[in-house]
Amino acid sequence: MQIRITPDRFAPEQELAMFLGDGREDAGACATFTGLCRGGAVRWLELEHYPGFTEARIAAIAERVAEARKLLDLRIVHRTGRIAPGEAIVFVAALAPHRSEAFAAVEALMDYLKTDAPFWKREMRETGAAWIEPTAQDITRRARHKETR
Amino acid sequence: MQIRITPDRFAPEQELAMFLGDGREDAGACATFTGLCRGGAVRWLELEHYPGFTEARIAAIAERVAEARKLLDLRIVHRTGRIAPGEAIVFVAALAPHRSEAFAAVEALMDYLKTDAPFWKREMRETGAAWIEPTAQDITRRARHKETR
Amino acid sequence: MARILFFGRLRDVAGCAALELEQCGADLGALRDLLTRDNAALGAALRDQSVRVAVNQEMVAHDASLEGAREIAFMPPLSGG
Amino acid sequence: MARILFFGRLRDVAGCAALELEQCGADLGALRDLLTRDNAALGAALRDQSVRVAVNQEMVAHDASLEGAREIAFMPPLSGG
Repeated sequence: MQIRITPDRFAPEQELAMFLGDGREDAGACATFTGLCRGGAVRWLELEHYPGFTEARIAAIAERVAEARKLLDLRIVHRTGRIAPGEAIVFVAALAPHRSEAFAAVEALMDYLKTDAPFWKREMRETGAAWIEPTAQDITRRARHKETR
Repeated sequence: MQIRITPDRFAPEQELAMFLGDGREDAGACATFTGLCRGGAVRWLELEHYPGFTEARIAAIAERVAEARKLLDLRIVHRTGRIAPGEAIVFVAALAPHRSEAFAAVEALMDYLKTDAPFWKREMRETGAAWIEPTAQDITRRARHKETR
Repeated sequence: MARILFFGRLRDVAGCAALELEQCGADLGALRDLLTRDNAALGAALRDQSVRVAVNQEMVAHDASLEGAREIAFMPPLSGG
Repeated sequence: MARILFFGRLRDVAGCAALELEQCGADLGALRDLLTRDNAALGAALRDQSVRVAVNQEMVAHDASLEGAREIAFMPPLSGG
Protein backbone atom coordinates (compact mmCIF):
# COMPACT_ATOMS: atom_id res chain seq x y z
CA MET A 1 0.00 0.00 0.00
CA GLN A 2 1.40 3.39 -0.92
CA ILE A 3 0.00 6.80 0.02
CA ARG A 4 1.82 9.85 -1.29
CA ILE A 5 1.03 13.56 -0.86
CA THR A 6 3.24 15.52 -3.19
CA PRO A 7 3.70 19.07 -4.49
CA ASP A 8 5.19 17.63 -7.71
CA ARG A 9 3.43 16.84 -10.97
CA PHE A 10 2.86 13.13 -11.49
CA ALA A 11 1.88 10.97 -14.46
CA PRO A 12 -1.10 8.63 -13.85
CA GLU A 13 0.31 6.10 -16.34
CA GLN A 14 3.58 5.87 -14.39
CA GLU A 15 1.62 5.32 -11.18
CA LEU A 16 -0.35 2.54 -12.88
CA ALA A 17 2.87 0.98 -14.22
CA MET A 18 4.41 0.94 -10.72
CA PHE A 19 1.17 -0.30 -9.18
CA LEU A 20 0.87 -3.24 -11.59
CA GLY A 21 4.63 -3.78 -11.71
CA ASP A 22 4.73 -6.63 -9.23
CA GLY A 23 2.57 -8.77 -11.51
CA ARG A 24 0.90 -10.79 -8.74
CA GLU A 25 -0.95 -13.80 -10.05
CA ASP A 26 -3.77 -13.63 -7.48
CA ALA A 27 -5.05 -10.32 -8.88
CA GLY A 28 -7.91 -10.36 -11.37
CA ALA A 29 -9.02 -6.73 -11.23
CA CYS A 30 -7.43 -3.29 -11.09
CA ALA A 31 -9.68 -0.22 -10.93
CA THR A 32 -8.24 3.29 -11.04
CA PHE A 33 -9.44 6.85 -10.87
CA THR A 34 -7.59 9.97 -11.94
CA GLY A 35 -8.95 13.38 -11.00
CA LEU A 36 -7.88 16.12 -13.41
CA CYS A 37 -7.84 19.89 -13.09
CA ARG A 38 -10.49 21.32 -15.43
CA GLY A 39 -9.77 24.52 -17.31
CA GLY A 40 -12.26 27.03 -18.64
CA ALA A 41 -12.76 29.83 -16.14
CA VAL A 42 -10.18 28.31 -13.77
CA ARG A 43 -6.60 29.50 -14.31
CA TRP A 44 -5.19 27.15 -11.68
CA LEU A 45 -6.04 25.35 -8.43
CA GLU A 46 -4.28 25.79 -5.10
CA LEU A 47 -4.41 22.75 -2.83
CA GLU A 48 -3.35 22.94 0.78
CA HIS A 49 -2.98 20.11 3.31
CA TYR A 50 -2.07 19.65 6.99
CA PRO A 51 1.30 17.86 6.91
CA GLY A 52 1.36 14.74 9.07
CA PHE A 53 -2.34 14.90 9.93
CA THR A 54 -3.51 14.55 6.30
CA GLU A 55 -1.28 11.52 5.67
CA ALA A 56 -2.36 9.85 8.93
CA ARG A 57 -6.08 10.38 8.28
CA ILE A 58 -5.90 9.06 4.72
CA ALA A 59 -3.83 6.05 5.83
CA ALA A 60 -6.38 5.15 8.52
CA ILE A 61 -9.28 5.28 6.03
CA ALA A 62 -7.30 3.48 3.33
CA GLU A 63 -6.54 0.60 5.72
CA ARG A 64 -10.22 0.25 6.59
CA VAL A 65 -11.25 0.22 2.93
CA ALA A 66 -8.48 -2.25 2.04
CA GLU A 67 -9.65 -4.57 4.78
CA ALA A 68 -13.38 -4.20 4.09
CA ARG A 69 -12.85 -4.91 0.38
CA LYS A 70 -10.10 -7.51 0.86
CA LEU A 71 -7.78 -5.62 -1.47
CA LEU A 72 -4.46 -7.07 -2.56
CA ASP A 73 -2.93 -3.61 -2.96
CA LEU A 74 -3.86 0.07 -2.96
CA ARG A 75 -2.21 3.28 -4.12
CA ILE A 76 -3.21 6.88 -3.46
CA VAL A 77 -1.31 9.86 -4.87
CA HIS A 78 -2.55 13.38 -4.14
CA ARG A 79 -1.08 16.64 -5.44
CA THR A 80 -0.82 19.81 -3.38
CA GLY A 81 0.20 23.35 -4.29
CA ARG A 82 -0.51 25.01 -7.61
CA ILE A 83 -2.13 22.73 -10.19
CA ALA A 84 -2.71 23.80 -13.79
CA PRO A 85 -5.65 22.78 -16.04
CA GLY A 86 -5.03 19.36 -17.58
CA GLU A 87 -2.78 18.20 -14.69
CA ALA A 88 -3.66 15.28 -12.42
CA ILE A 89 -4.82 16.14 -8.89
CA VAL A 90 -5.37 12.66 -7.54
CA PHE A 91 -4.78 9.03 -8.53
CA VAL A 92 -6.36 6.08 -6.72
CA ALA A 93 -5.81 2.43 -7.71
CA ALA A 94 -7.12 -0.75 -6.11
CA LEU A 95 -6.10 -4.33 -6.88
CA ALA A 96 -8.44 -7.19 -5.95
CA PRO A 97 -9.25 -10.75 -7.01
CA HIS A 98 -12.57 -9.57 -8.54
CA ARG A 99 -13.87 -6.37 -10.07
CA SER A 100 -16.71 -5.49 -7.68
CA GLU A 101 -14.29 -5.02 -4.76
CA ALA A 102 -11.83 -3.02 -6.84
CA PHE A 103 -14.54 -0.63 -8.10
CA ALA A 104 -16.15 -0.28 -4.67
CA ALA A 105 -12.81 0.55 -3.02
CA VAL A 106 -11.86 3.24 -5.53
CA GLU A 107 -15.31 4.86 -5.37
CA ALA A 108 -15.34 4.82 -1.56
CA LEU A 109 -11.87 6.37 -1.40
CA MET A 110 -12.73 9.08 -3.92
CA ASP A 111 -15.96 9.93 -2.09
CA TYR A 112 -13.91 10.17 1.12
CA LEU A 113 -11.17 12.30 -0.46
CA LYS A 114 -13.76 14.70 -1.89
CA THR A 115 -15.50 15.38 1.41
CA ASP A 116 -13.44 14.39 4.40
CA ALA A 117 -9.71 14.24 3.73
CA PRO A 118 -7.82 17.23 5.14
CA PHE A 119 -7.33 19.22 1.94
CA TRP A 120 -8.46 22.73 1.13
CA LYS A 121 -8.91 23.70 -2.46
CA ARG A 122 -9.06 27.14 -4.01
CA GLU A 123 -9.87 27.94 -7.62
CA MET A 124 -8.00 30.88 -9.04
CA ARG A 125 -10.26 32.52 -11.60
CA GLU A 126 -9.99 35.63 -13.72
CA THR A 127 -12.46 37.15 -11.29
CA GLY A 128 -10.51 36.20 -8.15
CA ALA A 129 -10.05 33.23 -5.81
CA ALA A 130 -12.85 30.94 -4.57
CA TRP A 131 -12.60 28.22 -1.89
CA ILE A 132 -14.26 24.98 -3.00
CA GLU A 133 -16.30 23.00 -0.48
CA PRO A 134 -18.01 19.62 -0.92
CA THR A 135 -21.33 19.73 -2.75
CA ALA A 136 -24.52 18.22 -1.31
CA GLN A 137 -24.11 15.45 -3.90
CA ASP A 138 -20.55 14.75 -2.68
CA ILE A 139 -21.84 14.38 0.87
CA THR A 140 -24.69 12.08 -0.19
CA ARG A 141 -22.29 9.91 -2.19
CA ARG A 142 -19.93 9.61 0.74
CA ALA A 143 -22.69 8.45 3.09
CA ARG A 144 -23.02 5.29 0.99
CA HIS A 145 -19.76 3.82 2.30
CA LYS A 146 -19.84 2.70 5.91
CA GLU A 147 -16.17 1.68 5.88
CA THR A 148 -14.96 5.27 5.43
CA ARG A 149 -17.00 6.75 8.27
CA MET B 1 -13.24 6.62 -29.02
CA GLN B 2 -11.02 3.62 -29.66
CA ILE B 3 -12.03 -0.06 -29.58
CA ARG B 4 -9.33 -2.64 -30.23
CA ILE B 5 -9.49 -6.44 -30.23
CA THR B 6 -5.98 -7.80 -30.38
CA PRO B 7 -4.09 -11.09 -30.11
CA ASP B 8 -1.05 -9.13 -28.84
CA ARG B 9 -0.02 -8.43 -25.26
CA PHE B 10 -0.69 -4.85 -24.20
CA ALA B 11 0.41 -2.66 -21.28
CA PRO B 12 -2.44 -0.97 -19.38
CA GLU B 13 -0.17 1.97 -18.48
CA GLN B 14 0.57 2.63 -22.16
CA GLU B 15 -3.15 2.56 -22.92
CA LEU B 16 -3.75 5.06 -20.11
CA ALA B 17 -0.90 7.27 -21.37
CA MET B 18 -2.40 7.32 -24.88
CA PHE B 19 -5.90 7.84 -23.53
CA LEU B 20 -4.91 10.85 -21.42
CA GLY B 21 -2.39 12.06 -24.00
CA ASP B 22 -4.61 14.70 -25.57
CA GLY B 23 -4.81 16.60 -22.27
CA ARG B 24 -8.29 18.02 -22.81
CA GLU B 25 -9.14 20.73 -20.32
CA ASP B 26 -12.85 19.87 -20.07
CA ALA B 27 -12.08 16.50 -18.45
CA GLY B 28 -12.20 16.23 -14.67
CA ALA B 29 -12.40 12.47 -14.26
CA CYS B 30 -10.82 9.37 -15.77
CA ALA B 31 -11.89 5.93 -14.50
CA THR B 32 -10.21 2.76 -15.74
CA PHE B 33 -10.48 -0.96 -15.27
CA THR B 34 -7.91 -3.60 -16.11
CA GLY B 35 -8.90 -7.28 -16.03
CA LEU B 36 -5.94 -9.57 -15.37
CA CYS B 37 -5.46 -13.29 -15.90
CA ARG B 38 -5.27 -14.98 -12.49
CA GLY B 39 -2.84 -17.84 -11.96
CA GLY B 40 -3.11 -20.66 -9.45
CA ALA B 41 -4.76 -23.69 -11.03
CA VAL B 42 -5.01 -21.90 -14.40
CA ARG B 43 -2.01 -22.36 -16.71
CA TRP B 44 -3.38 -20.04 -19.35
CA LEU B 45 -6.62 -18.69 -20.83
CA GLU B 46 -7.77 -19.06 -24.43
CA LEU B 47 -10.03 -16.29 -25.67
CA GLU B 48 -11.91 -16.56 -28.91
CA HIS B 49 -13.99 -13.92 -30.70
CA TYR B 50 -16.12 -13.61 -33.84
CA PRO B 51 -14.14 -11.25 -36.09
CA GLY B 52 -16.21 -8.35 -37.38
CA PHE B 53 -19.28 -9.22 -35.32
CA THR B 54 -17.51 -8.80 -31.95
CA GLU B 55 -16.09 -5.40 -32.91
CA ALA B 56 -19.47 -4.20 -34.24
CA ARG B 57 -21.40 -5.33 -31.14
CA ILE B 58 -18.94 -3.71 -28.74
CA ALA B 59 -18.89 -0.49 -30.76
CA ALA B 60 -22.71 -0.27 -30.68
CA ILE B 61 -22.84 -0.74 -26.90
CA ALA B 62 -19.89 1.60 -26.34
CA GLU B 63 -21.63 4.36 -28.30
CA ARG B 64 -24.78 3.98 -26.22
CA VAL B 65 -22.83 4.13 -22.95
CA ALA B 66 -20.78 7.12 -24.14
CA GLU B 67 -23.97 8.96 -25.02
CA ALA B 68 -25.90 7.98 -21.86
CA ARG B 69 -23.00 9.07 -19.64
CA LYS B 70 -21.97 12.07 -21.75
CA LEU B 71 -18.40 10.83 -21.97
CA LEU B 72 -15.65 12.94 -23.49
CA ASP B 73 -13.71 9.86 -24.58
CA LEU B 74 -13.68 6.09 -24.20
CA ARG B 75 -11.17 3.32 -24.85
CA ILE B 76 -11.66 -0.44 -24.86
CA VAL B 77 -8.83 -2.91 -25.50
CA HIS B 78 -9.54 -6.65 -25.39
CA ARG B 79 -7.05 -9.48 -25.81
CA THR B 80 -7.79 -12.71 -27.64
CA GLY B 81 -5.80 -15.92 -28.03
CA ARG B 82 -3.56 -17.42 -25.36
CA ILE B 83 -3.22 -15.27 -22.24
CA ALA B 84 -0.80 -16.14 -19.43
CA PRO B 85 -1.33 -15.47 -15.69
CA GLY B 86 -0.44 -11.88 -14.80
CA GLU B 87 -1.23 -10.58 -18.31
CA ALA B 88 -3.98 -8.06 -19.01
CA ILE B 89 -7.13 -9.39 -20.68
CA VAL B 90 -9.12 -6.18 -20.94
CA PHE B 91 -8.67 -2.43 -20.40
CA VAL B 92 -11.56 0.03 -20.29
CA ALA B 93 -11.13 3.78 -19.72
CA ALA B 94 -13.75 6.55 -19.62
CA LEU B 95 -13.15 10.29 -19.55
CA ALA B 96 -15.89 12.61 -18.27
CA PRO B 97 -16.34 16.02 -16.68
CA HIS B 98 -17.24 14.40 -13.33
CA ARG B 99 -16.41 11.12 -11.59
CA SER B 100 -19.88 9.57 -11.26
CA GLU B 101 -20.29 9.32 -15.04
CA ALA B 102 -16.77 7.96 -15.54
CA PHE B 103 -17.24 5.23 -12.90
CA ALA B 104 -20.73 4.32 -14.14
CA ALA B 105 -19.54 3.99 -17.74
CA VAL B 106 -16.60 1.72 -16.92
CA GLU B 107 -18.73 -0.50 -14.67
CA ALA B 108 -21.50 -0.76 -17.25
CA LEU B 109 -19.03 -1.67 -20.00
CA MET B 110 -17.29 -4.28 -17.84
CA ASP B 111 -20.62 -5.84 -16.84
CA TYR B 112 -21.53 -5.96 -20.54
CA LEU B 113 -18.16 -7.43 -21.62
CA LYS B 114 -18.42 -10.14 -18.95
CA THR B 115 -21.84 -11.37 -19.99
CA ASP B 116 -22.81 -10.27 -23.47
CA ALA B 117 -19.87 -9.42 -25.67
CA PRO B 118 -19.09 -12.12 -28.26
CA PHE B 119 -16.08 -13.73 -26.56
CA TRP B 120 -15.61 -17.31 -25.45
CA LYS B 121 -13.13 -18.04 -22.74
CA ARG B 122 -11.50 -21.33 -21.83
CA GLU B 123 -9.30 -21.96 -18.83
CA MET B 124 -6.49 -24.41 -19.43
CA ARG B 125 -5.86 -26.23 -16.15
CA GLU B 126 -3.58 -29.07 -15.14
CA THR B 127 -6.73 -31.19 -15.13
CA GLY B 128 -7.87 -30.15 -18.63
CA ALA B 129 -9.76 -27.33 -20.36
CA ALA B 130 -12.93 -25.67 -19.00
CA TRP B 131 -15.21 -23.20 -20.80
CA ILE B 132 -16.09 -20.21 -18.60
CA GLU B 133 -19.64 -18.84 -18.71
CA PRO B 134 -21.08 -15.78 -16.92
CA THR B 135 -21.96 -16.34 -13.27
CA ALA B 136 -25.39 -15.55 -11.83
CA GLN B 137 -23.74 -12.54 -10.13
CA ASP B 138 -22.37 -11.34 -13.50
CA ILE B 139 -25.86 -11.48 -14.99
CA THR B 140 -27.43 -9.66 -12.02
CA ARG B 141 -24.77 -6.94 -12.21
CA ARG B 142 -25.34 -6.48 -15.91
CA ALA B 143 -29.09 -6.03 -15.44
CA ARG B 144 -28.39 -2.79 -13.51
CA HIS B 145 -27.41 -0.88 -16.65
CA LYS B 146 -30.27 -0.08 -18.98
CA GLU B 147 -27.98 1.61 -21.52
CA THR B 148 -26.22 -1.67 -22.40
CA ARG B 149 -29.38 -3.68 -23.01
CA MET C 1 -23.96 -21.87 -50.23
CA ALA C 2 -23.79 -20.95 -46.52
CA ARG C 3 -21.07 -20.98 -43.91
CA ILE C 4 -22.01 -22.31 -40.46
CA LEU C 5 -19.83 -21.15 -37.53
CA PHE C 6 -19.58 -22.77 -34.11
CA PHE C 7 -18.09 -20.89 -31.15
CA GLY C 8 -16.89 -21.84 -27.69
CA ARG C 9 -18.02 -25.21 -26.43
CA LEU C 10 -20.26 -25.72 -29.49
CA ARG C 11 -17.08 -26.13 -31.52
CA ASP C 12 -16.10 -29.08 -29.34
CA VAL C 13 -19.53 -30.66 -29.87
CA ALA C 14 -19.53 -29.92 -33.61
CA GLY C 15 -15.98 -31.18 -33.97
CA CYS C 16 -15.11 -28.21 -36.18
CA ALA C 17 -15.15 -24.39 -36.18
CA ALA C 18 -16.96 -24.01 -39.51
CA LEU C 19 -18.93 -25.97 -42.07
CA GLU C 20 -19.83 -25.09 -45.66
CA LEU C 21 -23.32 -26.24 -46.71
CA GLU C 22 -24.84 -26.18 -50.20
CA GLN C 23 -28.32 -26.08 -48.70
CA CYS C 24 -28.93 -24.89 -45.15
CA GLY C 25 -32.73 -25.19 -45.09
CA ALA C 26 -35.51 -22.58 -45.12
CA ASP C 27 -35.17 -21.59 -41.49
CA LEU C 28 -33.12 -22.25 -38.35
CA GLY C 29 -35.34 -25.17 -37.34
CA ALA C 30 -34.60 -26.89 -40.64
CA LEU C 31 -30.88 -26.20 -40.30
CA ARG C 32 -30.82 -27.66 -36.78
CA ASP C 33 -32.60 -30.79 -38.06
CA LEU C 34 -30.01 -31.09 -40.80
CA LEU C 35 -27.10 -30.74 -38.36
CA THR C 36 -28.73 -33.25 -35.97
CA ARG C 37 -28.81 -35.95 -38.64
CA ASP C 38 -25.06 -36.62 -38.42
CA ASN C 39 -24.54 -35.50 -34.82
CA ALA C 40 -27.36 -35.94 -32.29
CA ALA C 41 -25.37 -34.27 -29.51
CA LEU C 42 -24.89 -31.17 -31.66
CA GLY C 43 -28.62 -30.96 -32.39
CA ALA C 44 -29.40 -31.02 -28.66
CA ALA C 45 -26.68 -28.46 -27.87
CA LEU C 46 -27.93 -26.06 -30.58
CA ARG C 47 -31.50 -26.25 -29.22
CA ASP C 48 -30.41 -25.04 -25.77
CA GLN C 49 -32.16 -21.73 -24.99
CA SER C 50 -28.85 -20.16 -23.91
CA VAL C 51 -27.45 -20.48 -27.46
CA ARG C 52 -27.66 -17.30 -29.52
CA VAL C 53 -27.72 -17.18 -33.28
CA ALA C 54 -26.48 -14.57 -35.73
CA VAL C 55 -27.34 -14.63 -39.43
CA ASN C 56 -25.07 -12.51 -41.65
CA GLN C 57 -23.71 -11.03 -38.41
CA GLU C 58 -27.13 -9.89 -37.13
CA MET C 59 -28.69 -11.42 -34.02
CA VAL C 60 -31.86 -13.37 -34.84
CA ALA C 61 -34.56 -15.39 -33.07
CA HIS C 62 -34.32 -19.18 -32.79
CA ASP C 63 -36.86 -19.72 -35.56
CA ALA C 64 -35.56 -17.09 -38.01
CA SER C 65 -35.80 -17.55 -41.76
CA LEU C 66 -32.55 -18.33 -43.57
CA GLU C 67 -33.47 -16.61 -46.81
CA GLY C 68 -30.33 -14.86 -48.04
CA ALA C 69 -28.24 -16.38 -45.25
CA ARG C 70 -24.55 -16.54 -46.14
CA GLU C 71 -23.13 -16.90 -42.61
CA ILE C 72 -24.90 -18.51 -39.65
CA ALA C 73 -23.17 -18.42 -36.26
CA PHE C 74 -24.16 -20.51 -33.23
CA MET C 75 -22.94 -18.90 -30.02
CA PRO C 76 -23.04 -20.45 -26.53
CA PRO C 77 -23.15 -18.09 -23.52
CA LEU C 78 -20.68 -15.26 -24.03
CA SER C 79 -17.96 -14.34 -21.59
CA GLY C 80 -15.27 -11.76 -22.09
CA GLY C 81 -13.27 -9.64 -19.69
CA MET D 1 3.09 27.55 24.56
CA ALA D 2 0.68 26.41 21.83
CA ARG D 3 0.60 26.73 18.07
CA ILE D 4 -2.75 27.62 16.48
CA LEU D 5 -3.21 26.65 12.82
CA PHE D 6 -5.79 28.02 10.40
CA PHE D 7 -6.59 26.23 7.15
CA GLY D 8 -8.48 27.10 3.98
CA ARG D 9 -10.75 30.12 4.18
CA LEU D 10 -10.12 30.47 7.95
CA ARG D 11 -6.61 31.56 7.08
CA ASP D 12 -8.05 34.46 5.09
CA VAL D 13 -10.23 35.46 8.08
CA ALA D 14 -7.38 35.02 10.61
CA GLY D 15 -4.98 36.93 8.37
CA CYS D 16 -2.28 34.32 9.02
CA ALA D 17 -1.63 30.57 8.74
CA ALA D 18 -0.36 30.12 12.31
CA LEU D 19 -0.20 31.88 15.67
CA GLU D 20 1.97 31.13 18.71
CA LEU D 21 0.17 31.70 22.04
CA GLU D 22 1.71 31.62 25.53
CA GLN D 23 -1.68 30.79 27.02
CA CYS D 24 -4.43 29.26 24.93
CA GLY D 25 -7.08 28.87 27.67
CA ALA D 26 -8.46 25.82 29.46
CA ASP D 27 -10.70 24.64 26.66
CA LEU D 28 -11.69 25.41 23.06
CA GLY D 29 -14.44 27.79 24.22
CA ALA D 30 -11.85 29.88 26.08
CA LEU D 31 -9.49 29.85 23.10
CA ARG D 32 -12.25 31.00 20.74
CA ASP D 33 -13.09 33.85 23.17
CA LEU D 34 -9.41 34.83 23.21
CA LEU D 35 -9.16 34.82 19.39
CA THR D 36 -12.41 36.82 19.12
CA ARG D 37 -11.01 39.65 21.23
CA ASP D 38 -8.78 40.96 18.42
CA ASN D 39 -10.85 39.69 15.49
CA ALA D 40 -14.64 39.42 15.84
CA ALA D 41 -15.03 37.95 12.33
CA LEU D 42 -12.61 35.15 13.21
CA GLY D 43 -14.54 34.33 16.41
CA ALA D 44 -17.75 33.97 14.42
CA ALA D 45 -16.05 31.90 11.71
CA LEU D 46 -14.52 29.50 14.27
CA ARG D 47 -17.92 28.94 15.91
CA ASP D 48 -19.47 27.69 12.67
CA GLN D 49 -20.61 24.08 13.14
CA SER D 50 -18.91 23.06 9.89
CA VAL D 51 -15.46 23.87 11.33
CA ARG D 52 -13.55 20.85 12.65
CA VAL D 53 -10.84 21.01 15.26
CA ALA D 54 -7.78 18.84 15.84
CA VAL D 55 -5.69 19.05 19.01
CA ASN D 56 -2.20 17.54 18.74
CA GLN D 57 -3.37 16.09 15.39
CA GLU D 58 -6.38 14.25 16.88
CA MET D 59 -9.95 15.25 16.01
CA VAL D 60 -11.82 16.67 19.02
CA ALA D 61 -15.27 18.03 19.92
CA HIS D 62 -15.99 21.79 19.82
CA ASP D 63 -15.78 22.07 23.64
CA ALA D 64 -12.66 19.89 24.17
CA SER D 65 -10.19 20.57 26.96
CA LEU D 66 -6.85 22.07 25.93
CA GLU D 67 -4.82 20.45 28.67
CA GLY D 68 -1.52 19.38 27.12
CA ALA D 69 -2.42 21.05 23.81
CA ARG D 70 0.67 21.95 21.75
CA GLU D 71 -1.00 22.27 18.34
CA ILE D 72 -4.60 23.31 17.71
CA ALA D 73 -5.88 23.27 14.13
CA PHE D 74 -9.09 24.92 12.93
CA MET D 75 -10.32 23.32 9.71
CA PRO D 76 -13.17 24.56 7.52
CA PRO D 77 -15.01 22.00 5.31
CA LEU D 78 -12.50 19.71 3.65
CA SER D 79 -12.29 19.10 -0.07
CA GLY D 80 -9.65 17.10 -1.86
CA GLY D 81 -9.66 15.17 -5.14
